Formats: sequence, C-alpha cells, structure tokens
Amino acid sequence: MSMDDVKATPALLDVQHLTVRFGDHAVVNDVSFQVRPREKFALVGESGSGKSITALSVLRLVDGAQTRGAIRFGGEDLVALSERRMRALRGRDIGMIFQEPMTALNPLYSVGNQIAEVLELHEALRPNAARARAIELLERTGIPEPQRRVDAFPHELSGGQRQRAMIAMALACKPKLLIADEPTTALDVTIQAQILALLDELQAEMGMALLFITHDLNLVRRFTHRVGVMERGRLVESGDTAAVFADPQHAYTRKLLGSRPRRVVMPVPPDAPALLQAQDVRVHFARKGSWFRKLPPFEAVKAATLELRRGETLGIVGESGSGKTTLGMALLALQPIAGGQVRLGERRIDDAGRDQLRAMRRRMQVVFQDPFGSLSPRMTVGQIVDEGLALHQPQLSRGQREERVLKMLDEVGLSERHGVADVLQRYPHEFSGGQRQRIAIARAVVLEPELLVLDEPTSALDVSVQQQVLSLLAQLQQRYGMSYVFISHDLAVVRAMSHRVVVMRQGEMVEQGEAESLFSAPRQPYTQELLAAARLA
Amino acid sequence: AMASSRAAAAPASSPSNAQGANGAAPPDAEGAAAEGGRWVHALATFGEPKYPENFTSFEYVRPDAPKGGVLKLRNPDRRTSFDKFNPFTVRGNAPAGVSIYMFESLCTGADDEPQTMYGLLAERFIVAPDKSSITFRLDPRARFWNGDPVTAEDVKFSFERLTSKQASPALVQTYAPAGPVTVLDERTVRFGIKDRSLDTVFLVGGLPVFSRKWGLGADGKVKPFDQVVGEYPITTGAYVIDRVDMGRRIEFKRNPDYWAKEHPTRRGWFNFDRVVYRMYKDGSVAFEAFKTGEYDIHKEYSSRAWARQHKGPKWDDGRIVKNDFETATGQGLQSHQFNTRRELLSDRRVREAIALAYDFERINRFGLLKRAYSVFNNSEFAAEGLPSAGELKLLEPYRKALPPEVFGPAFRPPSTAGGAADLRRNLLKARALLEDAGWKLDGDGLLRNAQGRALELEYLNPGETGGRISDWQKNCEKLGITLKERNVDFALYRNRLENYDFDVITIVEGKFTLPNAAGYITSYGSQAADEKGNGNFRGIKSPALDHILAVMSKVQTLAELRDCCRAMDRIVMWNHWQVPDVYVSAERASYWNRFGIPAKQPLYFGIDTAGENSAWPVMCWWIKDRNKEQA
Amino acid sequence: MAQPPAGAAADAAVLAPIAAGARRSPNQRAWARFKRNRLGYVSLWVFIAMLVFSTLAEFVSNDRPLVARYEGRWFFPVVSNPPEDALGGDFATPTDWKDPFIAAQFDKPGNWRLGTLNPHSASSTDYFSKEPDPAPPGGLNLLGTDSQGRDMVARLLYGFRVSIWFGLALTAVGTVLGVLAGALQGYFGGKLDLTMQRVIEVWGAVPELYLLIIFASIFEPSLLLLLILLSLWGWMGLSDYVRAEFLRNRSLDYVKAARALGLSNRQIIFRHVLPNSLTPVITFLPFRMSGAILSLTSLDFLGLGVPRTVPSLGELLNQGKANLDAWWIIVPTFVLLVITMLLLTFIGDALRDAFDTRKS
Amino acid sequence: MLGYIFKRLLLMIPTLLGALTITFAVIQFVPGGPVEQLLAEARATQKGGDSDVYKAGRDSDAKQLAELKKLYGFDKPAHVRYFEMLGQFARFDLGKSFLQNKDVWQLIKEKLPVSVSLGLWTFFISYLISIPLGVAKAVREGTRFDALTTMAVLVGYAIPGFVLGVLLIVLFAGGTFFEVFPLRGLTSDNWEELAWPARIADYFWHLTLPLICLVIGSFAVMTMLTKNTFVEEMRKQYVLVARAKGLSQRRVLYKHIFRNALIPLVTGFPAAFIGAFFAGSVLIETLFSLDGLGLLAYESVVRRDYPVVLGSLYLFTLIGLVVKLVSDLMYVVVDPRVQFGSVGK
Ligand SMILES: Nc1ncnc2c1ncn2[C@@H]1O[C@H](COP(=O)(O)OP(=O)(O)OP(=O)(O)O)[C@@H](O)[C@H]1O
Ligand SMILES: Nc1ncnc2c1ncn2[C@@H]1O[C@H](COP(=O)(O)OP(=O)(O)OP(=O)(O)O)[C@@H](O)[C@H]1O
Ligand SMILES: [Mg+2]
Ligand SMILES: [Mg+2]
Repeated sequence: MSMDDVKATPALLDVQHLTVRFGDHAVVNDVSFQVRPREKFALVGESGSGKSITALSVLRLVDGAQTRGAIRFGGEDLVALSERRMRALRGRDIGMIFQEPMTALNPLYSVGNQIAEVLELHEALRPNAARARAIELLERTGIPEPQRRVDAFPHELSGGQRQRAMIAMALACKPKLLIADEPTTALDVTIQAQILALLDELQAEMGMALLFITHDLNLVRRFTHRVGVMERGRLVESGDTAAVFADPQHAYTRKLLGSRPRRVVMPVPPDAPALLQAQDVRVHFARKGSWFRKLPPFEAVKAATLELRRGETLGIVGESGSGKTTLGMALLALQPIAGGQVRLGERRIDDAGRDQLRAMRRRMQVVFQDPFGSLSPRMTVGQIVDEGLALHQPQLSRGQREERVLKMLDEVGLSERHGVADVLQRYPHEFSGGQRQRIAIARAVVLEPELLVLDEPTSALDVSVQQQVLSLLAQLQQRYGMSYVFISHDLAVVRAMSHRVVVMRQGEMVEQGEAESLFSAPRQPYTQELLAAARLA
Repeated sequence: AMASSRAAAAPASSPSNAQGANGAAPPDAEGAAAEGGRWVHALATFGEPKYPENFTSFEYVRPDAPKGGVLKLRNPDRRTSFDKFNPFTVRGNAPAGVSIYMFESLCTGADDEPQTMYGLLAERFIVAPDKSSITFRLDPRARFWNGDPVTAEDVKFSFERLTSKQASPALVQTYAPAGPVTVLDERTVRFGIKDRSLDTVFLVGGLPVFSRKWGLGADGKVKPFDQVVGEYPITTGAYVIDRVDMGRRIEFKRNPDYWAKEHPTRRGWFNFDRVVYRMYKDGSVAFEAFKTGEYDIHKEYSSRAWARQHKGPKWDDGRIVKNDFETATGQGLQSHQFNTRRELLSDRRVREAIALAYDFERINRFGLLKRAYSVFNNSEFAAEGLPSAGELKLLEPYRKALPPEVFGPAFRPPSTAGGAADLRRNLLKARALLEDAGWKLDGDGLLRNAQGRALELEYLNPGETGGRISDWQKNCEKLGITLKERNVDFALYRNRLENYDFDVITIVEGKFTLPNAAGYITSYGSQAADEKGNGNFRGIKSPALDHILAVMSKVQTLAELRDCCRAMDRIVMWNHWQVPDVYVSAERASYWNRFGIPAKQPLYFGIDTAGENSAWPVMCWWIKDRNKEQA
Repeated sequence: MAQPPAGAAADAAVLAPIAAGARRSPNQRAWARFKRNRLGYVSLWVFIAMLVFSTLAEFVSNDRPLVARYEGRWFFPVVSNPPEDALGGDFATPTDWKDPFIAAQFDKPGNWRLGTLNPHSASSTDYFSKEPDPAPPGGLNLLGTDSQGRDMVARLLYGFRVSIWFGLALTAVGTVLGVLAGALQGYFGGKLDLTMQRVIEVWGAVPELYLLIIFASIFEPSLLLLLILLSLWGWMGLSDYVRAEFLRNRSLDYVKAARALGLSNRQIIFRHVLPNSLTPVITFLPFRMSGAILSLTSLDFLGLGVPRTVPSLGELLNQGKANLDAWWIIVPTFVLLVITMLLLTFIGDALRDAFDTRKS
Repeated sequence: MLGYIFKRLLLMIPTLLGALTITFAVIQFVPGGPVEQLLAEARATQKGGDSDVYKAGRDSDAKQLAELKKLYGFDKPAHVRYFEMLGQFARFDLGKSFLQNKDVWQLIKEKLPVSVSLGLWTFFISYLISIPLGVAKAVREGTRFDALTTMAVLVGYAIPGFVLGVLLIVLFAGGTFFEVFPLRGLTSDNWEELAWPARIADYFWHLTLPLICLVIGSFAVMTMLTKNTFVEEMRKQYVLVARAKGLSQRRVLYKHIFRNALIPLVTGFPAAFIGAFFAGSVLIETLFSLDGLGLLAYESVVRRDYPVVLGSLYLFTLIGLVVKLVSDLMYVVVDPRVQFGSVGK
C-alpha cells in the first residue's frame, strides 16, 4: 500500500489542540494530529511525555483530569458524544492495547472470558462461538497451547502472554482504529514480528488505522507511515516517517534518533569470585485438574544451572513464556523451587530460614517485570524508595536517606530537573509507565545490592532514558562490583549490557555463553532464529 | 389393673383404720356416720357455711344466665406457650385454661365467704372429729366427659398419681400431709389426714379428679404420669378441648352433657359455648390485640399502664369498659425486706431510719396505689388501734423483748402527705435515730459507725426492672446512707436469696382469705431463719412471734385467729424488719362490653385466672346480647 | 534538555533544585483529601464539638449552680457542693439544690445563685413536682422528663457522654483486636489460619451469656468490666472480613516486592497490606460504635449492665420502649443516635477518601 | 481441593468437641441451674401477671430439690454427664429439653418454619436491596443521592427493631389506628381451611410487619460495605480496560467489579446465613408471638435449659462450620489467586 493512497482518504481520527491537565499541570499541551484509515501513525517521545494520556483521551478514559480541544472520529466529535454512543465506539470501532497488560487484565476472569466478552457484546456471538474465536485469536497472537491458555487466569500467564491476550482482546472486533500503546514491550522478536504481521494483515483486510505508541525507533521506521514526536506534553514534530528519520527538525527528535544502545559494560576481572550459583533449579506450577483428578504439574523451569560472578552481568533471553521471570524469582527465593539449589556466596538461599533470608535480602534485589503491580498503591514514591534504605541502612538519618532517595530518583531521570515535579509525594498511579519502571529500578538500586535481578527493566523506556539507565547500571557495577541478572527481549540492550547470555526456551536453557561470541556465532538453531528475527528489525 | 390396685390399697388402709379413734368401721357408707362425724354438704373453717343444705345457687351468679357465645382470652400468666395438657408434671407447660375449665375436685369453694367448701363431685362428706380423716360420698350423677361415672377408684387413682414420683415435686410436697386413701365402696372414699389440720382437709377437698383412662396406652397399660403429655385429660369439667394449635391457641367447647349443669355450685356458671385462648408472647402487643378485639378481657397489673393506657375512643364510646373490681381478698405484705443477719441492719433504729427515708407519697403522687400498712392488708386481721385483751394476752409475756410501740397504737407507716416539710421532718427524725445508734457523718458525707464502717447497702433486684428506688436512694444519701441498686439475672437472684446473701430485697406475700399459720411459719419462724433456702429472708428470730404462730396454728374461732394475727402484725411492723410498700385490693380490668354480669359481685375472685379463688368473670359472666352479636 | 552527565548528579549543587517544590508530606496530602470531603470534614468538627460539649456536661447541665452567694459567702457548687448546713439547712451532707427549702434560702435578699444552662443533672429529679413521670416537654424541662422524672436534656447529654466514650473505647479495642487477628490469619494463611479459625469457631460457639453471668456473680458490674468482657467477643466479626482482604492482597505483586526488599512480615502487614485492606474496617466503624452503645445496656437484666442510674443512650431507648406513649423519650434519643451514626459514617467516608490515594 | 475439604471436615471434630467441652464446663459454673430456675418460674406462674416482685414462701425443701435434680440427672458427676452427652451427640441424638416436654430435635423442627420464613426472606430482601443500592451509591459517590441514601439506611439501622415493631403494631395492627395487619403468628387460625393462593397470601400478610422490622435494620451494613468495596475496586486499572472494551456501566459494575468486590461480601455470608436462622430476632419473635429458633435459643439460655443449649449449640455449630467451609471454598472459586496455603518466606 502506498503512502499516497493513504493520504487521499479523509482523516479517521482528527485530534485538534488537545490539552489535558492534572490540577494546574498540563501533561498534554496543545497536541494536534490526524490518523487516516489504513495509516500507521506512530507516537514516540520521551517517557512521561504524555503519549498514553493522549491515547486515553481519545477514548475519553482519563479520569480526574480536565480535557480541552477537539477529537473527531469518523466525522463525529468524541468530546461531545453521549456516553452511550461512546460506549458503542469503544471496543468495536476503537480498540486499545494498554501499556501495562499485567495490571490491565481483570484478575478474576480467565483471559478467554475477557476476550469473548467483547465479542459477545459487539458482535452478539453466542458464548461457544465467542470462545472458539478467542482461541483462534490467541493462536494468531502466537500463544502456544491456546486451547489450554484460554482458561488461564492472568496471574498464570507470563508477561508476554498477558500482553498477547490484551492484543487479542483489542483486535477481537476488528476495530477501525487501533490504539496500541507499547504493544510489544514484553514480546520477544519472533513473536513481535508475528504480531506486526498480524496487524498488517488486519489493516489490509479492513483498512484499520493504527495509532502506534512505542519507544522502539526501529519499529517506527520499518513499520509506520507517519510519526509524531512528543516531548513534555507537546507534539514537537510530526511528518512522514521516512522524512522525519532522514531529516529530523527538532533538537529532541535528533537526540532521540541519535541514541542507540551502546555497549556500556566493562570486562569482569578474571579473578572475580562466584556470587550466585544455581544448580538444577526446577520450578513447577500445579495445574488445575478437576476436583478428583490431579494433573502433572507444569514445568516452568527445567534444570537450570548457571553461575554469576561478582561484577558480572548475565543476560537471559528467550521467547515469551519460556520461564525467564520464573527463573529470576527462583534465584531470589521468591518462588519456591521443586528441585536443585541456589547459593548466594557461600550460603544456600533456597532452604534458608526466614530471618537469614531477610538479612540476605539486602544483598539481592529485583526489579519486577510489572512495575505498576509491584508498587504499593497507597504509598508515595518517597516512601517506596526510602523503605528499603530505612530497613537496611538504619544508621542513616532521615535527612541522609532523603538525600539518597532524591539523588537516586534524579539519576533515573525523575526529578524537577527532568520536568517531573514533586516526585516524592506522588503515588505510583500518577506516573507514566516508563516513570513507574524507573521508580522500581530506583527502589532496587538505591540499596546497592550485590545481586540485582532486572526483569525487563527498560521495556517502557525511550532510547535516551534507556541509555541513561543502562549507563547508571554499568557505573554502579563498576563502582560496587554489582552483579546483574538481566532479563530482556531487547537483544540490543542485552548485548549492550551483558557479559554472558543464557538463552531459554520452554523452561530449558538451550544455550549459554559469552555475550559477544553468542551473538556473533550462535550455535543452537533456536538462538540463530532469534537473532535472525532481531537483525531483521 | 383395677382389681390389683384395690388389693394394694387394702393393707395400707387397715392400720390406719385400726389406729383410728373409732376402730375398724365397716367399709359401708352409712356406717361411716358412726365414726362420730356427720355427713355434711359443706364445711366452713369457722362456724357454719353461708349456703344451707339445699341451696340452689350462689349469690354471685345469675342462675338462669343465657348460654352461648364465644369467650376469647389470652394467656393469663407468664406462660406464653404450651406443649402439653397435663398440668401436674414438671416438664413443660400446660395452658391455664385446662385447669380452669376441665378439672373439677371433690369439693369447691364459694367466693363470698372465707375458706369454705361445698361438695361437688362429692355429694356429701364427713370429717372425723379428730380430723384424722375425711370421707367423701361421690355424687352418683358425676360423669367424665367420656360418659364414665366417677368412682372412688378414680379418686384414689388421681391422688396416687398426683403424689407419685412422676408428678411435680411441689404437688407431692403439698399433698404430703394427706393420705392414705381408702376406697370404701364404689362411691365412697376416705382420705387419711396425717397432720389432723383443717388446712389439709381443705386441701383434700380441692383434689382434682380425673379418670383412670387418662393416659391409658394402646396396650391397655397406664403410662407413667410424666409421659401423659398430649392426651386430652379425661375429666368431669364443663368444657372439653376442641381444637388445638399447639403452643399458640387452644379452644374449649362446652360439654352439652355436662353432669353438673343443675348442681347448686354450678348453676349459672359456664355460660359460654366456646372459650378460646390465644397465646401472646409480649404484654404490650397483647394489649394491642385486646384493643382490636382479639380477646375480651384484659387484666392490668401495672398501675401506670392502668392510668395511661386504658383509654381511647373505644373506651369513650363504651365499646370497652374499664373497671376496678374491688375484692375483699386479704393482701399479703409487699415490702422491702431488710436482711437483719447483716450487722449493719441488726439495729432497729437504723432500719427505722431507712424506712423513714422511703417516701411513698412521692411514688403515689397520683393516688393509684395504697400503701401497705400491715401483714394483713385489706382485711380484718390487720391491727387496729390499741391491742385488745386477747392480743395482750399473747404479747405480754414478751413485753421486755418487744419494742414499746407494740403495746401502743397499731403501726401506720410514716407519711409525707404534707410535702417537702414532712419529708424533712421524717429525715430529721431518721438522723436522730442514726445518731442515737452511733452513726456519725464523716467528711465525705457518709455515715460511719464507731468501727469506721460506712453505712452502705445493696438493693438486690431481679430481672429487667430497675430504677424503682431512685427516690429512696436520694433521701438515704441525704442522711449519709449509700443505697446501691444491683440488678441480677433471675436465677442468680434466687441463688443469692437462697443463701441469704443480700441487704435489701422486695418481696410480696400471698393473698389470703383466711391467714394460715403454716404459711407464715416459713417466713417468720425462728427455725426457718437458719435454714438455707427458706422463706424467712429477713432473718426474723422472735420468741414472741414463734409463740403466736404456734397458737395461731391451733385456733378454733375466728376471734382467736384475729387476735393472733393482729398481735403478730404489731410485732412485725414495729420491728421495722421491712419497709412496707404497696398493695392493690382491686382487680383492674378492661373488657369488651358484651357481657352480662351478675348483679352481685363475690368477695374473693380473680379476673382471668383461678388461683386461691375462682376467676369470676370467665366462669360466671355471659354474653349480653347474643342475637345482636350474631347479626 | 540537558542529559545529566553520569554521576554528576552526586554533587550537592544539582540536588538543590530537585528538592525544591511544594513539599507536602503524605499525611498532609491525606489530610487535604479528608478536608476535600466537605460532609466528612464538617461532621468531624460537629462530632468533636459534641464530644467536648458532653464531656463538659457538668458545666452545661447541672442542678448545682455554677456560682452561689449565700450570706456573704461564695460557693462554687459545680466544683464542690457545700453541705446543706452551710446554707442554713439541717444536714451536713451535700446540698440538694432542688429542695424547695434551699430555693427559699436563696429567695432571701442578698443571696443569689447562677445556674447552668440547663438546671438539671442526669440524676436530679424535681422531687416535689406534681407532674406525672414521664412529664411532657414544658417550661421546667425542655424535653420533658424520663420515667423517673429526670430531665431528658440532661439525661441525653450525660448519656451521650457515657455511651460515646464507652463506644469509642470498645470500638477501638475491638477494631484493633479484629484487625490483628484477621491480618495474622489472612497473611500467614496455612496452619496458623487453620488453627486460629478453629479457635475462633470454638470461642464463638461458647455461650457468651453464661460467661457473663458467671462474671456477674463474681464481680460488681462497672463500665470497665463491661468493656473488658464485651471486648472478648467484640472482635470476631471484623476479623473475618480483614482475613478475607488479606487473603486476597497477600498474593499481589507489591507484597512480593516488599518481601524482596527484605521487609519483615510485620512491616509488610502494616505498611503494605493493611492500608489496602481497610475498607471493611472503616465501613464497620459507625456500626460498631452504635452496637457498642446499645450493648451497654443489653446486659442489664443479667446484672451486668451498668446500674440504671448511670445515664446512657441505651438505657433511654429501653425506657422509651417501655413508655412508648412518652414520645419525648424515644424520639430525641433516637435522633441523637442517628445523628451520631451519620456523623461517624460521614467521617468514615472522608477517612476513606483520605486513604484513597487516587483522589488527588 | 478434595484433600483440603477432607482436612477441613476432619477438623470439625476437634472444633465441635472444643465448643461442647468449653460450653459444658462453663455451664457447670453458672449460678442457678435449671432446677432453681424451674422453681422460680413455678412461683411466678402461680402469681400470674407480669409483676416482677418476688413472692415469698417456702418452695424448696431439700428433698424436693434432690428429687428434681435426680429427674434431670444432676445427681451424676459431671464427667459422667459429659461423656453421656458426647455419646448422644455422636449418634445425632440431641437430648431432651428440661423445661419442655419434647426432645431437642423436635423443638428445633417445630421452630424451623418461623425462623426460615423470617430468616430467609430477610436475608434475600436485604441482599437484594443492599447490593444494588450500594452499587448505585458507589457510582454516585459524593453526590446528594449518596448522602441521602446513607442517611436513610442509617436511620433504618438505628431504629431498634423492637421500637419499630411496637410502633408498627400500634399503627397498623393495634386497636387504635389502622387494623390492617394481624398481630400474631405466621398464619391465621383458619389457615388449614384456605385454598393455596389464599394460604400464601395469608402467610405474607402475617409476615409483612415482622419482615419490615427485620429488614430495615439489616441492610445498612451490607449497603455501606458494598458501596465502599465498589469504590475501592472502581479505581483499578482493569476497570479502565473494561470500559475501553465498550462495556456498559452495568456490565462493568456487575461483571468486573462485582466479582472483585465480592470477597468481603462473601465473608459476611456464613454469619448472615446462620444468623438468618438462628439469632437476632428474639425481640421480633416475642413481639409478633412467633415461635422461632431465636426465641428458643434465647429462652433456653436464660432459663438454663441445658440440653437445648447444648443440643442446639452442637447442631448450629456444625451447620456453621459447614457454611464456613463453603464460604472459604467460595473465596477460591471467586478469586483464583486465593490459596489457603501459607506464605513464602
Ligand atoms: N493521575 C495523574 N496525576 C498527575 N500526573 C499524571 C497522572 N497520570 C499521568 N501523569 C503525568 O502525566 C505525564 C504523561 O503521562 P503518560 O502516561 O501520558 O506518559 P507516556 O508518554 O505514556 O510515558 P511512558 O512512555 O513512560 O509510558 C507524566 O509525566 C505523568 O507523570
Ligand atoms: N502462577 C502460575 N501458574 C501457572 N503457570 C504459570 C504461573 N506463572 C507462570 N506460569 C507459566 O510459566 C511459564 C513461564 O512464565 P514466565 O513468567 O517465567 O515467562 P517469561 O519467560 O518471563 O515470559 P515473558 O517474557 O512473557 O515475561 C509460562 O508459560 C506461564 O504461563
Ligand atoms: Mg505511556
Ligand atoms: Mg516475564
């Protein structure tokens, strides 16, 4: 499909002078853009620049904010539309993929149920038919065993699987406009490609328009027609993707395009002692059988053996649902293991007593894949970041601690200086997805642990912030000899960060090796496939 | 079974006959006269019965009262439900109506003379001169509702069942002084009287009689008495049970073949075709039901409710009538009793002082109540004026031990009829008494004796009522006395009473037509004071009273009884063992204006329950205008 | 925007602007949210006013005057009541100011007294009045008298005081115990939950009444005893609700995150889970209060209730029931009870708002 | 799951045993046993009326007391009675009332119609009103509607049932104002003779007033709880997603939020359910002369009818335990994340 075809049609979505304020703070400021049918419009920009809020405004789902401006969809003014009409549009004409699929699903219904619900509502399908469609949709998003997964509850799925369920839900009714807010952050490259292909397909089929919010500039370049760049609530530049990428006008755009993950790690001293040793770690999840029949457990991690030296970074990659998170949790004794052993230094931690373990927590920290869920909703960011410090470094005075907290937050880009006011006193829900991710990182890093498990720590960060966070991590590693377990789908980031890499697939560690050699000369076919997909990007 | 019971009775009766004054009398009805007594139709405690040999009806009925109609009643007492028809066993509750309408006894009382009995099931009876026995000759007409004649065996059977192990222990105890029973012939039966007292004679006369077939199992065997539960009693009474909704409603139907329709003691009685009892669980709801006409007669116990609630349109237009039915029933003493076992209360002056602080006039501002002034309120047995010669004869030997006032005018409680000034005067008098008794005020406004003990008392109160004594408390406080109120659960209350563990409690003594020494011995006798669980809560130990009670139990004439009572009254009241409270001599009731009422009222009666006396309205009234009602 | 050079943020100069900005502590923000709920905020003040007012009841409603001058001497009877003989009376015990005799003393020239707003105390009666009890509202008694002839206004005021403080105490104890028990069961689950549940079931099945009766026969009833006894059972209902909330919340990610931080279970319970499990606690507050107020007299007939002379709202309700024709007993008591509950509910709503971080 | 249920069922035995043992032990210390109570009552019955003044007179000599005690089996030592009781209960024989001429099963069975009528209707009506009302309040949080309904339910709650009962009786059933409703019982005297539709009408006609009394006070707690949990849930992210799907507000509320909010509601369920049968309506039952379990339980306690106390305790604890188990299982059904296992370290 050519760009010209697209340009000829009238705009499907037309946003004019959109301004959204929380209190007296405008988070979206006079933003105007259009999306036409069949067009893919990308919204990029710094984390916290107002992309998600803009997207939500289209659906009129921003609570507690004052919105001004005009939003027209297919000729109708959404701002003036009755709630009833609006409801008819939502889900059917405008689908939305939320940025944080982990918290966005209702925990009490199976994903199948939640997908079928839209179908039953908008397409008046009978439950059986809807379920069949749900399975089909899950399959198309690349979830293995969709027959089984359709009955899984959100907490039983991996991050990427949840995201795909979310995508399936948004696509269920084949909407005219799809708003996709970071739809692939939790997906590995192969799945990502599959999803993109799916989107293309649907677009071709029905002329769907796409409002695509992402940090992944490669993706933008390859996949979208036009792009808008946001900074601090303003749309600073917009135009054809090719043109913008070829000749960025705004300084910020240039900066954005200029940043690439650089390799930031220093070599590990050869005499570095082993910090973490895992041997034959297995994790099983009970499978729900009927009342009378027990099913054999699901083996999420099968006999994982690895070693991590002081000052070393171990990257874990692998397809979504391959057990990366589970393994990470098991390494930190946050997930009971079915077999094997884990040592931190000389100590076994898988069978350590409660008090021992608590004392060791200082030495090992984690950044969860779902930052939102991992932040207590009723605590301010100040309290959240301070909590660990107060616990593990009681010698610090209140003032000292606050200083440390502020400094830490500043280092991850959350301070007045970076345009984020009042960080300490705000609650998690008052931040953007990327900001929350950085809060979670700050909380872990501020303790300067010896071992840090980072589960997709940069999935919601734009390249510039991402670079900043990565350099911070590298620096700390240098300074304190910290060791990281770095779980990510973004192979470039893994490559930039890790000394060694582990590739996982279906709970098994298929390959393990020095980062550079593994990336340049993968031995296992699965790894090769993975890298090929990434290079394609 | 009958034969065997006769055989069993025979040996029991022979020794009593042998030992009897007149030796072995032939078991022959006429021969009984030879024992020295006289076959009589009636017996009065003192003198002659009011109604002569062949009277035709009582004065307080209308002999030709029209029959018919329905009488609707509520549960007349605390029993709010029922689960059996046998009133004589321990477990469970029988509806009150069963005793009122179904059971008849050998003799029956008249409600316009004190303690008298007229033959009912017994046509005639004869009391041995030494009161060692009483023999009844049954009326040949007497029939149970199933048509069986009443025989001597039935009487014996009834007595034996009522005194069996399965009967309520209270009954067993009551009938303990009577027996054994001898069947002399088909219609003649003799009861031994172990204590040879007239009281027991009357007790036997009142024995309820029922058929041997009541409780006869399908196998022809008589069930143990306590398993006779749901079987309708087979009795001689005017009504039979018609319909029952267990626990909630019971309907009685007049027996058209009632044997005693023309009996002089029954003529003019039982005029309603049906009597319906509905059970209400809550008093105030029941009253509402009364107002809607769900039942006909509402007896009121609370004087406040009597004054405030018995009024409204239905009263104004005469559909409901409100009436105080004055009775001549003697009203026992209701009083706040002091436990004189307590050191603090052992001094008469202290008790009197506390009594002086009790301001009855304040409580009775609206004049609905009468203040109790005697052990025998509302009767000729209450002391009057100065002691008579007869009284003095009883009192004189104990003069030293008795308060001097006993020999002066009769006790009248202190009054504050004159208002504030009177109360102040009473309190000043009380203060003087307390000072006299060695009580002095300390700095905190509390009275203390020489040992430094404060005058602090606890008023023990059962159940949910409370706050009755707030005025009294206040006046006591003025004197420096602390009177605390303590409410306890009923069972705990009993428990503490049983162990005499209290300072002040409120007790009411029973109603009477003639005072009965036996009853008073348990609450005034010295012996009772030392027995746990007895009725002498006050801890009275007075040789004078013991003597008087002993004399009282043997009096022969009304005058003697009167002297005993009055002398006793003086001692009891002047010792201030208690603070007399109230009595009510009238039965207060509102009733739907649909009844014909006999011209003359009896002297002693209840409104809707038969206690010592019959419930006159429910037995002797009739429906005034039945034709109009049916329309 | 300048990218901060890595590590440069460490220097203090840069820190200054970071720290700047409106500095409102979480508590201040919670208080602001509380205030935002006008109804709740006003309710809080009204409730406090009522509390203060009734706590100072002696100075508001009393049969003893605030100041009296008798034959040149000053008396402050509210604070210390002089004996009657100091006022020319007969008795050396404290003066009854409603005695016509005393009134006559102060009718003499030169003597005067200044009474409180409402010249009755909770237990004073107009002894010599000829009005029937309960007397309808009128000149002498603004809201009439109760069945013992005591002034209703005074009775309500003092009754409110006793009831409300008792209620507050009982509610506080019950809530703390309930939350604790529920939190422990819900959070730890497993064996602890299983055993505690059984203990609670056993405890809940024990006939409370009998234990109370036994206590009644041993101890003299008092507010404190009642408080202790009622607290023994008062927490059970709530603990179930808290347990349920904990059962759910303990599996959330932020609890896992807190554990990863190495927080002790206690810290996790109180800092992370509890604030998110408070809904039932707050919801039940007003109901527990009113329950506590009523329970004050519910045990009366067992001899465990406080003596009838102690004024309380429950006692007034009982009186009201017994004297339904005297509407002036039941209606004001009822109204007071409802107002109290409404105030508490609205305060509870505002409290919830204060806890609700989503309400900016 | 089955294992868990089995474990819980097994655990009921010690629980029951514990409850019975403690109660039995407590009963041994209660002053004033059934015999004393019986004598006291006999005395009050003689007197008639409702005056509380204690009547004098000797009523218990030692022999009589001993007789009575023997009749009730109090002559046996406590442990013998205890094991006898356990033996009985093991056979589901609940014993025989001291004061009434029936065994406990029979008593309970007799009272059941009243209790079920009152309890279940109250239960359903109050749940049917309070949940939608609570949801409506949550949606309109902070509006005038919210404040007004809060007032209304609280006024209803604060009216003591007995006061309302007496008031309703005086107004609508008494002889003074309107005589619209019957005063007592569950059915009319002539119920047996009525046709079925008339019977049903008669039944509800009798139930109206007592139900009003019970219901009015019962939904305040539920309503407020529903409202508050809904408000709590409504702010979660998944609600936003549900709305983005275009679901109607009703559906968002009743499908998505309801289930999440259900946990606290489920909690109250066993208590409410047991309460529906057992307790809470003593006063109402008295007022309307209904013979229900509430009254039975209360009277048996106050009157020291120990077999009834223990028998009904046994039965209702057992039912309570089962219901509790059901509601615990319901947590798991409602919320797949809830597990009763212990937390990790
Ligand atoms: N409820 C709220 N109250 C106050 N500020 C808010 C609230 N929600 C979001 N913000 C602020 O609005 C800004 C824009 O948020 P938004 O979620 O749109 O960012 P974003 O561009 O999607 O960022 P990211 O890429 O990190 O997801 C952020 O700075 C955030 O802190
Ligand atoms: N609580 C659970 N119960 C049952 N299965 C679970 C549970 N948690 C995870 N799983 C399953 O275990 C597998 C591994 O999950 P895990 O979260 O470790 O994947 P992941 O490698 O982190 O994937 P992603 O990259 O998508 O986050 C998945 O198939 C998931 O469905
Ligand atoms: Mg975003
Ligand atoms: Mg993961």
